[in-house]
Amino acid sequence: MQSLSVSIVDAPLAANTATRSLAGAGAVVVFDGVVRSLEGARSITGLRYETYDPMAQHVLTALAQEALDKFGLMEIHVEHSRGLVAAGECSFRLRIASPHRREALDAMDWFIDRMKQDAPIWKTPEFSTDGDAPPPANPVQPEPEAKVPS
Amino acid sequence: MQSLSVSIVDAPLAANTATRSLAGAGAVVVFDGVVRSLEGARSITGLRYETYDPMAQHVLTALAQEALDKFGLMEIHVEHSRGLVAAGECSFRLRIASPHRREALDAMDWFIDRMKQDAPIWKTPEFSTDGDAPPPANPVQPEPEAKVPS
Amino acid sequence: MRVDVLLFGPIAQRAGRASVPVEVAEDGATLAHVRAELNRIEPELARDLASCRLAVNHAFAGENTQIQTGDEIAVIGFVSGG
Amino acid sequence: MRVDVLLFGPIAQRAGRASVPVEVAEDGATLAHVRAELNRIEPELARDLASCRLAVNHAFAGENTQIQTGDEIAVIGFVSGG
Repeated sequence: MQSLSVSIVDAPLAANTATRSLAGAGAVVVFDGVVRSLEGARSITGLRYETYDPMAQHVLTALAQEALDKFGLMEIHVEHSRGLVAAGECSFRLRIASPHRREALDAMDWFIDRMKQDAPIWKTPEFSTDGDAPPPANPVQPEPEAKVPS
Repeated sequence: MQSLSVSIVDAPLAANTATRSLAGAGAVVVFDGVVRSLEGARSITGLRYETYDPMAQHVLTALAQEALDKFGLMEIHVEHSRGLVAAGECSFRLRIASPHRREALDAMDWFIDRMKQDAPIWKTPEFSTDGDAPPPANPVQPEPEAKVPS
Repeated sequence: MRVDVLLFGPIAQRAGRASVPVEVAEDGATLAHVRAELNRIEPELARDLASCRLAVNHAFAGENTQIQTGDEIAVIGFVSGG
Repeated sequence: MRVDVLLFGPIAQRAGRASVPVEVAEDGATLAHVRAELNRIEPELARDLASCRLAVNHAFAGENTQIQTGDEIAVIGFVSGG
């Protein structure tokens, strides 16, 4: 009994509201990729994701099916944003359920590596520009961030 | 800016309702350890967790702090059940936020290994006994599960 | 026959368009022919194109892949999902 | 002095109790002395105890650790959290 889904959705991903996993799963791991607010040294307001939709869906589904088989998973659910995702918002979520921890963590690593090589998705930073927006309410707020999600 | 918490709570862990992570996190990973309904070949109704509380809290907090420092994490939150956790329920949750994926997944692996070696927590299976409970409403329901969470 | 080759991301930005019409032979045309035509039409992209993969009908395809009328061809440069 | 050594999990089940009172010298007693007394009092646990770690005041401690009145000592057998 296996479960697989791939969704490419407009804008940021909502908070994880996953329902209960399949019977027999001993490990359920959810990875959220979040847009960081610095691109190199420059502050960004967000990342704009462009997807080549039918192919992105095809590649992600093929990778998800390969992961199910290769790691003996019970569930793999992939969500990826298209369009603008503001800093601090989630642009990518991967949920994996498997009998044991090892397969879930290995599959997560494998899937993300392969997605970053092969899924036809591109991101462009949207840089903050002076006067574009009011300064943050609390300018003391530290922001130790670096680049984009990895 | 770092965040750490360790909670040992009675019975199963509720669904993950994590709030937004610290600014700068590019990866947020949540691991749920779920009780499986077979122990070897025998069906179990659940696992009863016994914790040596002050020491479990102490060991888990020390491991969490070590993980924060060793992997440069931004957040680590640990929850573990004590008492009876029914099959299909969550007995352990680890939530890690870090700038990039690699640190979060490595830290998750490291923490779980160390916890399983050092945290003074024990589990005892509660086996199903005939006549103990009515048979499931839908006996056709497949149950391909194996052992306890790993 | 004419095929419209789709461009995305930085490659599309540099080309200033999202597709490039390319003429190849009706019979026996391969992805290699499409790539050669692309390089001829967009010479300033040739260096970038050299490191791009091509996809036919939503799957990566080798240079010897035969092209048929109606195939959807796309240039897949360095991707950056996640 | 008397120290109550805490037992948990399978070790406590096998001993049939959750703590074992142990007498050690007021001065200079170490964890090694506690372990020796435990083995004497619960000889049928000796084999299991050999592979157990001991904790003092909620931290694992070596055999040379000096014991003081009021220390909380526990036998930590094979754990199985998660």
